[in-house]
Amino acid sequence: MNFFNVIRWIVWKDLVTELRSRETISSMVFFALIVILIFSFSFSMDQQAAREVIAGIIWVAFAFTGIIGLGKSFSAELQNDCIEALQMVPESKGAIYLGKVAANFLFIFVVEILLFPMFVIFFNLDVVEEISLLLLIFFLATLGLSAVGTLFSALTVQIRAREVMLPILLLPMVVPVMIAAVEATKGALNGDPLPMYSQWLELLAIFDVIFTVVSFWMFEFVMDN
Amino acid sequence: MTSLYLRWGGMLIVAIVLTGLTYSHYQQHLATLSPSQAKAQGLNQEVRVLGMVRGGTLEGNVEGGDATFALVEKDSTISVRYHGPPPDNLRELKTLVLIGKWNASDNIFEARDIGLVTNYGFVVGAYLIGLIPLAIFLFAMSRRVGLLYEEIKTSKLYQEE
Amino acid sequence: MTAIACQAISKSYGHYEVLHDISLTIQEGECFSLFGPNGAGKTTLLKILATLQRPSEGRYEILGLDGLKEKETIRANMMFLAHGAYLYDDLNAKENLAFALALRGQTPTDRDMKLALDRVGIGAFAEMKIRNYSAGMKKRLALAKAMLAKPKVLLLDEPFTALDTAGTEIMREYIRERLSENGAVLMSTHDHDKARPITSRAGMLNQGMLKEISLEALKSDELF
Amino acid sequence: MIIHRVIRKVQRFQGWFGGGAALCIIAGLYIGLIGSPPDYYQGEVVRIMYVHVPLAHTSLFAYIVLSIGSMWYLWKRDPIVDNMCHAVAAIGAIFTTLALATGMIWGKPTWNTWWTWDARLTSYTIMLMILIGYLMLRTFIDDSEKEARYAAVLAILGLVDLPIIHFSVEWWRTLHQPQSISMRGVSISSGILIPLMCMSIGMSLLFSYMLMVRTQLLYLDRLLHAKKGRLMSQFHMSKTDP
Repeated sequence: MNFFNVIRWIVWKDLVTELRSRETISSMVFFALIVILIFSFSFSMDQQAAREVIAGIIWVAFAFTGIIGLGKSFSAELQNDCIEALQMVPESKGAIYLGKVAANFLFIFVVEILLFPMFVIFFNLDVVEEISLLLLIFFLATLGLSAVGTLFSALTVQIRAREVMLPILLLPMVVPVMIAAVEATKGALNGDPLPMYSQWLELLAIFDVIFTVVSFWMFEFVMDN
Repeated sequence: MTSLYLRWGGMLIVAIVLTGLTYSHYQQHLATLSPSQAKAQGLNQEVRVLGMVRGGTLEGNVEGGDATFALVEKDSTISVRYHGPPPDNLRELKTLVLIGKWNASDNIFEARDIGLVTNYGFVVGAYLIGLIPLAIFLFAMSRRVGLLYEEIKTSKLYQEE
Repeated sequence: MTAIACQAISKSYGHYEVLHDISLTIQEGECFSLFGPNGAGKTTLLKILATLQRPSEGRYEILGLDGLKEKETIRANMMFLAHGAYLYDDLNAKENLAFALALRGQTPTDRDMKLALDRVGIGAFAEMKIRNYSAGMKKRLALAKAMLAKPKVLLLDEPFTALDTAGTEIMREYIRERLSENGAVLMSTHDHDKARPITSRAGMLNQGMLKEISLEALKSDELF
Repeated sequence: MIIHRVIRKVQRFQGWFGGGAALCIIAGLYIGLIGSPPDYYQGEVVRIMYVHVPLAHTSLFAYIVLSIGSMWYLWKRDPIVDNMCHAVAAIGAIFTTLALATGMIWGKPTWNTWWTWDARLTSYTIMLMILIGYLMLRTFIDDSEKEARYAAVLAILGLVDLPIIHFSVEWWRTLHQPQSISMRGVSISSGILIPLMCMSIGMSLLFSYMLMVRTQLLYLDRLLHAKKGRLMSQFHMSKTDP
């Protein structure tokens, strides 16, 4: 079916261009490294203090890095006006949305995986037991971030002042993701029993489902007149 | 446009009247005196006195609603005999409002009730901040609508379509 | 059969009306050339007909399908060669062709792509990244895309800019081929010398208003 | 279209809305400031409630109107509905700002703090941010059709998000500040209820009146500019055409 073909080709295109240019992932990683550095200067911490604030630092860094990646996702479509070609695809625009979400999710998730060891090293974290849970949290939160972010990326790329408007519109919307991700990460890093913070994982999952569906539907109006 | 200004003039007059009424109401019923003013005030008039219970002077059956203490405000002090409903905020070093009469023969203030300290400032602030921007916003919009109507009429752009 | 029919289309950007009350009918097998100075609204009209923008007022039909409701079917049968070539800098020519056609639901064979690239004269650069292409080569590649797509309705925005003499001839040859296969072509251009040989009807768009002009008037230069 | 008929019919009663709003608010102010007794616990400060709570309710109502209007717009693509949405967003932003400001003034004497990360305050703040983002977004797009479409998408997304934000902040708050601050002791007695009702009805009427005025304002603005634009292009045409 052409719907799934479109999804596949969009993902293929984003991955191939990224593998060749390495623009998005490398800029995201370096930006995040700088954020980590600045944070570690701003709070000189022992291990106990680190446990209190590290979850917040991780997610602030991931959110801003994610915004960089999401912004690039559609501003790359501006070269040679490619976005118009996407608008003229004779298929439901939801296919493009799903393809872009998949690609964005992949980029942000890869960057998170690359960065997390840095946090572990710089802030002396002890994570061996909770690593699978942390991965689950990263997975759910990143999915939520890219589900909303892809829509807003497509929306802001077609207006003036796009670099400013993406974070201004996106960050208030992902407040639940941020709260839930920070609380769940804090719980996992503290080694709390899962039932103490499983509600946050549920919240993330609910957010993901609701916003993937709503954004899928709304993307039609963003990409098509 | 004239009717617009007339309407808003009427609203302004109503607002001023309401402000005056509120002001006089609060002067009459809720204004408080300092202890020295209460002493100077006549004998038979009920007044509201604002002051702080001086530390170490509270005596008597406080829970039962019978107590004596000294009320202090800046440098003037009066002794107070409280007799009334059991108070739940009568403590030492507490600032409060006493309602009662000055008893000149015993040189003591006989309080029959305790009121809360009134924070006019907050109430006034909230009403002003809540309502004035709304009024200004609405006035500006109505005025602009009137101006637009006139512009459309005078510039002969308007024809019935 | 009518390929493009638009009735009373207007379009405003903010406070400025770009197109005013445009009505236009193009039959199959016809090539309509749209002339006019810069900023006359040619590109806006093409973008509206390409279903990229919604007119502020008015409606249009392409191949008998309502342009506001049956966009998907229209898009499958129409191609818009715009000013931007719709190419990705980091993909090579073949990948760009495959991607663009896959989004349209078509899967050209490797041989077809090779043939099309040869026909537009860039077969030698098939494996080269678009980043290193010149503007004319990009235009030729976009033309190759259109050759593979074989659309019934072809919208061209300034098709001859950036093309050399040989490229112009390939473009005209392709337009003739579409017309002979009963396709309809609407193109905007300001180069009447290059457009004249293939034009069957012409119009002048000025300050948002469209006026049809005769082919004789096109030959004399007084209009321009 | 139906909506046009409805709007025209409602528009005819615009004056009634305005007059009703003025009467209700004046009555509410009189009863609230003079005619009603002070609260047992909060004293005179309870009077702030008569202006704060109606503002807060109305701003929530404004958001609901905004999102319903946005859905309607995406469905019917009616420019007047878009004018209405634009109007309601600006009015909603003002009501939300004032609700937050009066809430802060109320919080200082009752909770002894200007600001607390209470679920309701936090979600109102985020709602205000979404509304301001909405208004900013609208200024950054030239094509009015696109502007209306994108704004509607943002409003609908915000509508879906607001309950989730509220719940997440609520959970988060119960984790960090267990019940130390709460609305204590405001029992809804008739002495409070009457001025509150008066002000609530008055504020809702005022909101509707403002909405009508502002929709009219934006509509006239659009009309005037469209006419001017058309006149301008005709003027150019007559100059360039021999």
